[in-house]
Amino acid sequence: MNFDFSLLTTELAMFVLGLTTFVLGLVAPSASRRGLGSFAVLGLLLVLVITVVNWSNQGELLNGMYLVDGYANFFKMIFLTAAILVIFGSFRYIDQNVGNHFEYYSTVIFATLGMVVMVSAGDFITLYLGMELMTISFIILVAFRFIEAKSLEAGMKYLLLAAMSSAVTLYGLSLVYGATGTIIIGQVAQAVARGGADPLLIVGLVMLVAGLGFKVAAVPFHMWSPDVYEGAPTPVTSFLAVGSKAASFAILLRLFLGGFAGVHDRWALPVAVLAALSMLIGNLVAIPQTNIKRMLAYSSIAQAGYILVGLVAATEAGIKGVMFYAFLYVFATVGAFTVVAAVYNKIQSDEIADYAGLAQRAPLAATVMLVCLLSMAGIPPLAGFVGKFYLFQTVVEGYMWLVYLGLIMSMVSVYYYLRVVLVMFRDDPKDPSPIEMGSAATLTLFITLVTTIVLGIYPGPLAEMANMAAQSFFLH
Amino acid sequence: MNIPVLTLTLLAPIIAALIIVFIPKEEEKLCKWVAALGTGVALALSLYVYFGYDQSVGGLQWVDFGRPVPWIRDLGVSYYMAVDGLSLPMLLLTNLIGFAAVFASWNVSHRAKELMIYLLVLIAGVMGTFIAQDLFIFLLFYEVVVIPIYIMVIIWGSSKRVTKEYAGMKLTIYLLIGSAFLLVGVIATFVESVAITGTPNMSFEGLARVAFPEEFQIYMFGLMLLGFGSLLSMWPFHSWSPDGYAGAPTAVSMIHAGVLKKIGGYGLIRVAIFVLPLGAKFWAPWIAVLGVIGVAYAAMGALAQKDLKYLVGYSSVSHMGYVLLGVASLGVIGVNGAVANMFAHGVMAALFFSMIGFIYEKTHTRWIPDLGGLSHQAPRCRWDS
Amino acid sequence: MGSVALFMAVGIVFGAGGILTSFLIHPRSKNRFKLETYECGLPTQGASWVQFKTQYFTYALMFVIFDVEVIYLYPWAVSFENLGFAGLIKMFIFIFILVLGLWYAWKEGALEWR
Amino acid sequence: MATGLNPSYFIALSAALFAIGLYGAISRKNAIAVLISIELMLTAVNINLVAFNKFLTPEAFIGQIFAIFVITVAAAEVGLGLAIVIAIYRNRKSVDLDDFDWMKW
Amino acid sequence: MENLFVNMASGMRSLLASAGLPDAATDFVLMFLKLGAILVYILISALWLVYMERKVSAYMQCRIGPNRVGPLGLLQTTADIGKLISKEIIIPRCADKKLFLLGPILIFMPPLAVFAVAPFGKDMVAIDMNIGVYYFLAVASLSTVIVWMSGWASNNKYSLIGSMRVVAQMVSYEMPLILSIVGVIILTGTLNMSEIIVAQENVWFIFLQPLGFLVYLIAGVAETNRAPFDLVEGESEIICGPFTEYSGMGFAMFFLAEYANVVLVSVMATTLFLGGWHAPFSLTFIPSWIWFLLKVYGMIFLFMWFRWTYPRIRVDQLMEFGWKVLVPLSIANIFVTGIGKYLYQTIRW
Repeated sequence: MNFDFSLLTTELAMFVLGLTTFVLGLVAPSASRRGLGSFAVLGLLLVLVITVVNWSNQGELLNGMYLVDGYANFFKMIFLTAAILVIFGSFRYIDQNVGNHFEYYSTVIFATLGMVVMVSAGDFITLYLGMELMTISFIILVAFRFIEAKSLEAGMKYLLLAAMSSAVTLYGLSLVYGATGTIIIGQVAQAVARGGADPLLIVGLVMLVAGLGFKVAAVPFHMWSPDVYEGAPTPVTSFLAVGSKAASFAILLRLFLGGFAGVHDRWALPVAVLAALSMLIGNLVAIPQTNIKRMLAYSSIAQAGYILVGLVAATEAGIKGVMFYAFLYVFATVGAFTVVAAVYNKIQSDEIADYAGLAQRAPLAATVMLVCLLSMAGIPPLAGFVGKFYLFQTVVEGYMWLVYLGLIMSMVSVYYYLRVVLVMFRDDPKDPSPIEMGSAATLTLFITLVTTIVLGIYPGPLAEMANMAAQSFFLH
Repeated sequence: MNIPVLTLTLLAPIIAALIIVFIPKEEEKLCKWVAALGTGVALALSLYVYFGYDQSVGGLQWVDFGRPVPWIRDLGVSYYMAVDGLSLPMLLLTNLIGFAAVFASWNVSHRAKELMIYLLVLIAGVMGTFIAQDLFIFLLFYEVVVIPIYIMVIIWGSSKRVTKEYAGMKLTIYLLIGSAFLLVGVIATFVESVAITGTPNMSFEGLARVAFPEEFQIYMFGLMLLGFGSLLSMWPFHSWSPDGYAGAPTAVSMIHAGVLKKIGGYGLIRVAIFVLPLGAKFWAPWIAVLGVIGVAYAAMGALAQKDLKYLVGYSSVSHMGYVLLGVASLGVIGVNGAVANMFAHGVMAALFFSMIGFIYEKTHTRWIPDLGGLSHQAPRCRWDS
Repeated sequence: MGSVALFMAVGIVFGAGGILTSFLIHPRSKNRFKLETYECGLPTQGASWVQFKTQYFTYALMFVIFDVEVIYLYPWAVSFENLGFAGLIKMFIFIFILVLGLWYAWKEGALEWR
Repeated sequence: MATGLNPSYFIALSAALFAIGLYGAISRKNAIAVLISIELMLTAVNINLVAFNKFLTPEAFIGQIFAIFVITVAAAEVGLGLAIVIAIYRNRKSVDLDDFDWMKW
Repeated sequence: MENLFVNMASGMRSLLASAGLPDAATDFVLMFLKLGAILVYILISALWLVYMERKVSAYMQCRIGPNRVGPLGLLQTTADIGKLISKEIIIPRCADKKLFLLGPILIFMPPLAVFAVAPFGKDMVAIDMNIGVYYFLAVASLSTVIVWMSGWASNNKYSLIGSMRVVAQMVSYEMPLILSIVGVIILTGTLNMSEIIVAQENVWFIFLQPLGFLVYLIAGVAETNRAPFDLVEGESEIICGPFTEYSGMGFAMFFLAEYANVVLVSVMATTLFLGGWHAPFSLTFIPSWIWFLLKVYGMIFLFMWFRWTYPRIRVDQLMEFGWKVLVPLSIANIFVTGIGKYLYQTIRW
């Protein structure tokens, strides 16, 4: 058996890192556990470097059960970046609101590992394992503030709905296995091409769309996300919005484009409807929200709708669009949530009304919030605009109505984003004392700010990287 | 041309804004001076460009770096900054008004530092739209301007008939929804051009060379008309304009009425004439009709106003109707007229608004009946208009 | 595997038969006090179906988590000879993770009866 | 193996089980009951996997291996669920989903 | 003698075949006979074990024990059965009646089903299952659920406490039990009971796996809820725990099942560690099944010895001992066995 371990460098490194963090946490006296966060960040940075250096080392393991290609590497980079930013930006929040728990860091690492495994999955078992490693880690993380009833409740809801969606996904996978007789995605594609639309396969596809729709929080499978987003500790919310969503999209593409491209005509329209509903409902329901985390939750539902557009297209350009959007979405979301966390540290509130005068109390935070929100809305010259351009250009032919809906809804989204801006910038603060954020959070905010702007103005290199990665997608 | 003059012109206000970020907010005067310096440099450079432009040759000149610099390869976007007869007056206008706007807000003391930053970003954004010769870069700058305006309206705006929040939001949503249609049009045009030529190219020149089918052009031009039209406050998409002006602080009103609206006309001419001529031909009568309605309707609306700002706001809507008429002629003379009108109205409207600002500053009213006998108390105000 | 079902069925039938026989022959005397819940002869106090000490659940939890891992240990043990050194090391890593879990539970006090 | 069995029986069985589980998961209000319903759904999946394995790829144990993983992961999920239930119980003295009213459901 | 039962079975088979029954029917009838034999064996040994327990305990406590009914009190337990059958089954008013009755009906099923794979002697196994050990572990643990169900259905405080303890104790000692067997499986490479016994022809695994055996023994005692781990039933504190409310035949069923479980654990210990039906010191003139039974009863005697020697331990001691001592020990056993076997394999040491 020829098993090339060098392909698994990223995974193994992360695994070792996660275990080491855990063991260190077990061994270290509680006073010195504070350094674990920095250790985790440094380790993840190292892993990121390894991934990038190892970029060209690509291939398949075990007859296509595990795929290490540019597509997977690109997403790995996204996850690692997100994990680093999330941990780095939230030292103080974790210290103050969650407590000095070493499990937090190793669980984040394991959640990231789950995502990493997930995007590399070439067969259903690997897919499922990665997905569950991620989901289970996230359940723990969501319920992490276990002294806070809200967090527990969110954890319970997330657990139940995640388990249910896993079950539905699995049922779909089992039906696909029944219809095609294989669980390796590449072979599934061949079987689908040969066999066409078997009723069993179609039912399986419906289940898969529903199950993974839960994971990406697409309407009508979105009910969990506002509650969970609100209840979870803010850094976790941010990681959930970024990592879990991106990973689910990655695997959604892998399955539907890698496996079921042969029956594209059967699933394209339902997915398009799902995308349209997500954009519509997500944006409209976000308008009356008064809690910023809930608002961001609904907005992230809408973002899921935008990203789904790339799936509808089912082309290389669509994949590229999804990857590009996922990458920039990381920075926008993490930036916004880091601000939310930093502000919560000071004022102990997530209500939008309490953000009054933020522009004067913490100019950087307010600016980052502004830029990130507008990037999500797709206002040029921020990254979100380019992302939307890439995404929507893919469906101009055939789904023009989706383009209209998407762009108009994204302009509608400006309405509720601007309400936050309004509160932050117009009002004078009740308490004018400046909000201290800590150097790590400041640095994170700065990184997200700069990246969001730079990606919007000069997206060329990233686009080309995504392009290369997308090209590797269909090689299997 | 080794020195990228246009880029420098664009960067001057941005650099000034960055410098102001690091000035403590107590140093108001310093902020204002830096802003004035930034816009002053930009104005000087644009004058240099204006007089350096060889009118006998025409066409695109002052190309930065001598050629389009590839920017985003897979979208065919290039960093292509240049001016031609169309953008040159607009560039000059922008910097003129920008420079004036800084001084128009010289006496603002409420959060002056932030005001200057937004103002400079706004000026840079507007300037960018006029000198970008690439549709994508044009779009990048196109919407940069909306958000600073919104923030400036909600912070420094004044509430009379409608609240400043309402005015700001109305303005923003109108412009953004309009731009959504514009975006759809641009994306579809881009995709179609790739489908026809096989290579992505987003520069106006490149797109102009593509022979789009007529039906497609008509469709797309309709979308772009919606987008640019709402920015130009074309009837019936004009109602944000008087409210917005009334709510906005002086500097914003100046820039908005003076140059921002002109982006609509400018874009319409660029896209209409250069990229989608057949579509333009189809829509020209409609544009003309809408323009006439706008002229008449807004003029009558202006007659009924008692608030100075509303008066000027409606009059500017009316003026834009003339611009539309010029565009609709699709001829060289008509377009020349449109551009000339835009320049003239730009200067004039900016002057109007700045004057209203001064009057308001001194009298704390914009209500026309209250201002009886103004020419005696402030004789120099008579000279205007 | 039909035979296993047979064994199980007979096991149930045996139990049911025993109870049934007893039902047929046992004496019947109804008495209100006889049907009371037994509490050493004293009148019953309060409800019996009450919420319980959560420590019991903690043990159940530990069991659920550790027990399932055995699914992997047994097949490994069966094919130990064929797996060689790599199999040994991989499984030791697996068990090591299990031990980590136990260690963690120990440290967090989940094994203590509180 | 016994003759006369074909995959459709197993599919029907698992579909029924899955539907029951789904119904339970949606309609029940007790967190633990919902967990149990989800287990039912997973059982349906396992029936499917093992049955398909038997009929489609009898020489490779794909489905069975998959089923084993499903069982394991399901156990982990249930474990986590119970842990959260315990924590909530300590916090609130109730495991009824209707009582989770800090946020809109 | 050696092949007494085997010959009986094959004789029966040829008889049936000659009577013209189809193969499937023959198999079925034969299986039924084996089942009957096992059932009878369990019943008899339960009867005998109750008597043995009383006698053993009596001697250990310098008493005489049962001596009235029959010679040496041999018929005492038979009389007890008669008494239990004829006693009224009282269903308490507050109990959950269906579950309450279901408990004793189901309780005998798991042990009986596991006996199907027990190799009583050479070729004397009802179902020679290739995953026998797994099957044993899976089915045997079903009892926990049934006992818990009965205790809960009784709606009695003692029963509920007992039930909770059953679950806690059973699950805590299931872990070391399962892990202690892994060592044996590593050595044999099979889950088939007969093959495990064959593998012990030269050396019993108790010598290769002393640690495993020790852990198994302790966990086995705990699994059967016998003293010193009998705080599930703890007559003196919670009055038989889950079975408090059961009377007559209901109680008898639990009692029976418990002894069946004791036999079962001993059978497994014999199979896994004590060489099954292999004769020690080449004493093969005694039939294999007798050896097997001897070992089983030896084990049972050991259990009884424990019971009457050690005091009942506290619940916290019980749990901590299980998790903090037995589980790490059994994991260590796996490590040691794995390394040892690997070394043995590679360097032929």
